[in-house]
Amino acid sequence: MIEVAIHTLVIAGLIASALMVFYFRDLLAATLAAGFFSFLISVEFYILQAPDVAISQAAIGAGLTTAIFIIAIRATSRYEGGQP
Amino acid sequence: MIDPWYVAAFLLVILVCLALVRLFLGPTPADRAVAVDTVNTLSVAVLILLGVAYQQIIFIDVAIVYAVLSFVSTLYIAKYLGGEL
Amino acid sequence: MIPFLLTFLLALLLYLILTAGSGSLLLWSPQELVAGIVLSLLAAAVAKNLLCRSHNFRMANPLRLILIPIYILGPFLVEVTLANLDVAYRVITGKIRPGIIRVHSGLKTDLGIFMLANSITLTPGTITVDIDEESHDLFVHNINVPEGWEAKTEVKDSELFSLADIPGWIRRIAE
Amino acid sequence: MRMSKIVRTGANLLYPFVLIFGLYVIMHGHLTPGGGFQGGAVVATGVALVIVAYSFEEVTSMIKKVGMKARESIGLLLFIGAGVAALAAGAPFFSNILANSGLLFGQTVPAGPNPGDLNTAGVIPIMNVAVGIEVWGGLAIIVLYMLSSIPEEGS
Amino acid sequence: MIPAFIVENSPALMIIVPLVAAFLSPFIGRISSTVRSIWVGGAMAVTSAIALILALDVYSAGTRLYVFGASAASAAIPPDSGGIPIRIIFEIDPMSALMLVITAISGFSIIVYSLSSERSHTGLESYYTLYLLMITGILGMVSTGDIFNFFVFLEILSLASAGLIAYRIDGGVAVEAALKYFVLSTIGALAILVAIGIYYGQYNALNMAMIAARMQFSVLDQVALVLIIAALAMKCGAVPMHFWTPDAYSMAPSSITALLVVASQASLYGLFRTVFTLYNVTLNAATVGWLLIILGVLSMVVGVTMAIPQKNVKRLMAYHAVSQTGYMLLGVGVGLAVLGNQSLLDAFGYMAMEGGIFHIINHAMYKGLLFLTAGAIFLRLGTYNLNRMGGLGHSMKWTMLFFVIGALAIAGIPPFNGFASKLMIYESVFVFNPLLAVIAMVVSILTLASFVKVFHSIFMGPALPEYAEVKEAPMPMLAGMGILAVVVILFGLFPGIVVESLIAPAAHALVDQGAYIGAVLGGA
Amino acid sequence: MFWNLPLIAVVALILIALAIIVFKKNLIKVFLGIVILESAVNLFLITLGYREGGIAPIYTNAPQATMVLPTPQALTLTSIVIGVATSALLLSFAIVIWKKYGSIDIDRIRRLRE
Amino acid sequence: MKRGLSAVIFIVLAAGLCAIPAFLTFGEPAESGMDQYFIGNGQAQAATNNIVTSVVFDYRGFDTLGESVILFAAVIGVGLMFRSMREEEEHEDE
Amino acid sequence: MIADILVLACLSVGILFNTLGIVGLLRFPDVYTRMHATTKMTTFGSMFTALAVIIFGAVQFISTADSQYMTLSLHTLIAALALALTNAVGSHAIARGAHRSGIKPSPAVVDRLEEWSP
Amino acid sequence: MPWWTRGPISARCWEVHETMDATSTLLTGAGYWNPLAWLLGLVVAIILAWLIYSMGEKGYKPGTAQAEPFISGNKEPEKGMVHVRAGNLYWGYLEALRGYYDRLVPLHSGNLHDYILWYLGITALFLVLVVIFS
Repeated sequence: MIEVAIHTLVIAGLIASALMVFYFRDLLAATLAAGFFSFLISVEFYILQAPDVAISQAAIGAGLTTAIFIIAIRATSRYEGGQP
Repeated sequence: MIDPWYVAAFLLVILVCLALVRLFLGPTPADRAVAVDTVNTLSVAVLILLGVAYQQIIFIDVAIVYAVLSFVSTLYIAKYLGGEL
Repeated sequence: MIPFLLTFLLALLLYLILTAGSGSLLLWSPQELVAGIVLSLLAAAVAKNLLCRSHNFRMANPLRLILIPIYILGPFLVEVTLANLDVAYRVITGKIRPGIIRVHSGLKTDLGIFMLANSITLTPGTITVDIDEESHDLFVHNINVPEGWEAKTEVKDSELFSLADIPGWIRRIAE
Repeated sequence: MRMSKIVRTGANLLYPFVLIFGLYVIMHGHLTPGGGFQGGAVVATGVALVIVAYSFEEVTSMIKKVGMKARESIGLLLFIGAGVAALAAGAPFFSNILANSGLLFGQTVPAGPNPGDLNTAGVIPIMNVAVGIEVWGGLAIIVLYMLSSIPEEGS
Repeated sequence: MIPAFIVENSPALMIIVPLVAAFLSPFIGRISSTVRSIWVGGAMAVTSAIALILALDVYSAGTRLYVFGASAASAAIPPDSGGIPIRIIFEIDPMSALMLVITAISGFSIIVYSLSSERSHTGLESYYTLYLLMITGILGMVSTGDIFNFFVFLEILSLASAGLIAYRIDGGVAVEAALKYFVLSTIGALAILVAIGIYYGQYNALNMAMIAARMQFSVLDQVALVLIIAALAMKCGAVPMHFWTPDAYSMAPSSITALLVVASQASLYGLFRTVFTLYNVTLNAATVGWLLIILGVLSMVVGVTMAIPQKNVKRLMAYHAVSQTGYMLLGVGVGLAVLGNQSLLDAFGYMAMEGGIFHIINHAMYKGLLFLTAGAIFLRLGTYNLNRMGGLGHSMKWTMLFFVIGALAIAGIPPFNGFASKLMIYESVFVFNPLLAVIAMVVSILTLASFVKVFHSIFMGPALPEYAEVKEAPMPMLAGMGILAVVVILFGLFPGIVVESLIAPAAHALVDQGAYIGAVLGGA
Repeated sequence: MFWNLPLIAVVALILIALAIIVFKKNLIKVFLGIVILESAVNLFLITLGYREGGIAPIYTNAPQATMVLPTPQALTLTSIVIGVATSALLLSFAIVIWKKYGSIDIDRIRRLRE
Repeated sequence: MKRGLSAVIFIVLAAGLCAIPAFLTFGEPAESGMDQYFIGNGQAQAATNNIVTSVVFDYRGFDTLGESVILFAAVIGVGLMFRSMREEEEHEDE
Repeated sequence: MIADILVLACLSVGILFNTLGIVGLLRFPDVYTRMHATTKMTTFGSMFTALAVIIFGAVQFISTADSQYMTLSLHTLIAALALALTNAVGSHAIARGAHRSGIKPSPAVVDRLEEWSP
Repeated sequence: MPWWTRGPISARCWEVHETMDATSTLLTGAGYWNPLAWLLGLVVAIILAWLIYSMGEKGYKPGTAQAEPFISGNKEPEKGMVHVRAGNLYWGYLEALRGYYDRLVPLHSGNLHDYILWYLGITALFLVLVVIFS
């Protein structure tokens, strides 16, 4: 039962962070929310007994995707639609 | 008897969800970065606890990867915030 | 050559810790040992320039290496516990008096300043915000600046810690 | 610009650790969670750690793009070579010819629960290593390329 | 004559050779550009040869299976797995073989062409690498019998082609085109992945034959069908999802555009494979058939009408590519619409499908030829703008000849191959529904009109003073175009042989789901 | 019924991601949407392979129970690599477009039309 | 107009995708013959303890080759975007 | 039995500190003070949960002599050490970045860093 | 029997079609198409045309005033100006179908969102149609 509760919470967090990506106008914040999303989905994979995938997602989502997104934001612009 | 590992993991997941609030509210990106950093730390604890709860020793490797690699994205964010990237 | 050897040994140590318990008779099975040596050689070849960037092999002294766990388990743990109780108190009551102060430390080596900065970050209500790269002075954000410190331009590093002589330990390890 | 001395020293200390941990994950792909891709990603993230701690000029002198490209191609060639070796041995492409053969990585595994042995799985560890090398080079070079695109200061 | 080793392992070698060449070409390119040209051209020639050998084998000896990692198909279907193939199986039936032939011919002639057309650019080693990867992607897509493997090759193809579309940055415009293409194709590929997940969740199988054997056409299967059809129709550029096509085709280097045509045919192949092999009669054939027909008619009409006012010659040709795709969808859609009814199928269904499939190969040839001539003109003039061209017939006679061959073929003028396939489509579709045939003919006339315009404004008229020093295109480019032109003429002169030997087996293989399943699972 | 929650979450995530892709004007935001879409599809695949009370498909000394299905995990690994390759290429496109156009607003990246 | 249309599209897509949770059950795969084979025989055939690895590299090794090739293609593509070009090479047709 | 109590105690302490850290994260007024709460307390709390696992593993190892429990303890130890190191460095980096990006410590009695210019 | 055991390719490539009509007739449902026969007709037509051409006016001499263009006594315009550029072709056609084009061309707006929406919309439409009709 308590596993179900953990599951539910993680899924709620997933949906909330996805909505945050939708909501934020600051791209850096959106990227952070996407990073958060990556962490949570990695935990979800972990709970669903897929440690291989969880490692992949952790390494890729937590480490590299965020990094290259931030580099891209640095190379372009930070705010959606120019300066805030 | 409820497994204490599960209970601990559950409580930590609740804390993760609370950190989400700071991620949402945080007025500056630095606040959000702090929230994400906190979540990284908590996630490692959650992963370790769940690994023990599942009685799967090999799951701890995931936690190590997580502990080491989430640091890198934190550094990228910090470097960008400091205008050094 | 020395950097290569040092990195190799460190990597091998880590690998052996990671794979401990693979053999039944010894702690490690022979193929794990072979793989560990090969992989450590590879890692050493790649990372040798980074680990010993300063070409300062003071840390190769085993005595200093033994001091590190003693330091972590002894004074550092005490300080961490105290600091956490302190911050817990402040979280609950909300009494804060933050400020950024400049801390002077006589440390010269990179590792020394690294350890000091991390100790400061993890211990007494303080976070290292920045570092003066020439003089190795730290700028420390203090959650509760004691009365009178805001007037001082510089604070001695040992004044930050209440119980143990953390900077002394670090000096003993890294200098 | 480079980050502060503390971060640089931390990166120096962590880099060998990340490296050996990634290699551990690669090597133990057939026993524990992980494998070539995951370990390669861990190692590449270690490279990204060094990249973020130092300035771009320092990084380009430390990490050569050509070396990373070579790593990528060598990894892929090794991987496809492990498949072609099966062709040469008279089996179809991608056959696991070394498994249970008693040669390198050719030990048999007892059925059921057991902690596993490094010396098993035939060509799978070789493929793991190949993919690991490839991913190491590939992801690191992606970060390097992206970083080289950042405009100069003040523009 | 040919070692049995090569023939037996040709499906694997066909993938290995271009891959190895691609992995090595960045380093071989460091030696010298000549060595690189020889290396890449040789690799492509070998690949084409292997693909042709495989195709010949399939045409003469029937469907070929190749199991990766096990010596026989039976080893891939162990009894205790519930009869599900556990390994990746390449299944090359005549339809796949036809696509292999197309890819081999186009790929080889285009690489001969690009040996000189791209000479003045930087990043050539990446160009050739991605080119070979694209070829790999197409070959894998058309020959695989495993649906997830299909997805993987689709992604290889779309990544490589996105990189190549952006090859000439062109002040960012090419990158814009590549971006549009790639975003759309990523979303499409993810839709396909969802569909694969649905199949997997229901049938626990990834092998196409196995899925086909167990297909029930439940609601989930319908959702998966729609996801796959929409994604693949988008990727082959059917109206109203064709918007990326003119952008990508016009901004890519000409040689790549010619290959992109083949790539979109491969997507079309995937569409047909899904509809006919995965679903076949379980599907509500009339509905899906009519959907394909409507897509086809829309593609024909919108494509050709949008082509007429264009000023950029490659954009115009790209719209024609959309329009020609419509013919294929129309032909095969008519075949699909009468799928359940054997008498109608015999009466005109097979004919329509043969027309549509014949059009695939014809289109790949003549549209490739046309894009290559456009590239030759661009190489000499430095512009694609029709308004600034004129009088090139005086200086580029060979190019003009090839252009005329291509233009007449695409317009369906008798002795060329376009006419043969269009005739088959007209006749059979007329029996099915006269209105559709009339629309097809009108579209054909408009195509002719638009190519008359292109021909007139490029080659006719007096020699313009600004292009006084324009020379003929270099020899390798002419050779590349020449191969395609010869194929166009040969297919036009001997349509009966081609239809009998290449097209009809493909059409029958497509319809005959039982044979496809039986080849893998043994005795359907 | 309650246990179908992950699948419902997958649907919700796919829809949110599509909404981000369709309604947001900034290219980087769109790419974030694509990343989320990819993750959602991966989650879908993993969800398909889960068996209640199953353990990870790895033989260790741990007590053995039924194992979850390994194939979706293998597919997801491939799909994650494809995801990172895709996002790298897309981001490089965005950077080049920024350099040449001075904007990554989708409404302004439209030199190719008609 | 456009927003209304897109709302309709989203509703229809949502309805279509809701077929997934409606007809598939979480936690109980409808069939598992293939995977049961992997779990039962993967350890002996491929001599691996990690069944996922044996699927990734042995039974479906060809997919893994494709995956590596995709990464390679992405790297080449990124390099193509950031190469240093000659002046006259870039050419923008109006 | 004692071991169980010890494990439970460690877990409780860990969770208590983590909770306090999150409360601090939500409650404190500016970035730096929040960072005080999170860095110290979540690191400390996570260390304690890790310590619980380590104790559990060690006790099991001693009682059953099964080497996998030693692996558990060692891996957890490595994870905890990595956590401590990366957390300290990471929060320093964030603090530095925040200060460089112009976020002032809002209630502050003194700011020596502002006056110093390299 | 595998084909490579049966001799060289070139010999067998055609053996399947031995029985076929050598003139390569394409039978359609309503008739047939034989390009060789048509080509024969074309050759005959060309010969006829050449015959008619050769029976033309014998008094024509190039290079004299006879061959100069007659433009109502005006001076002949420069060569480059004579060429009708592509933009001017089919002006009437475009003008006649103006309403159609005014609707069609704006669809190609160059906006990625529109393109994605079209794709999703077609997916949704197909979903409705396939689910309803089956």
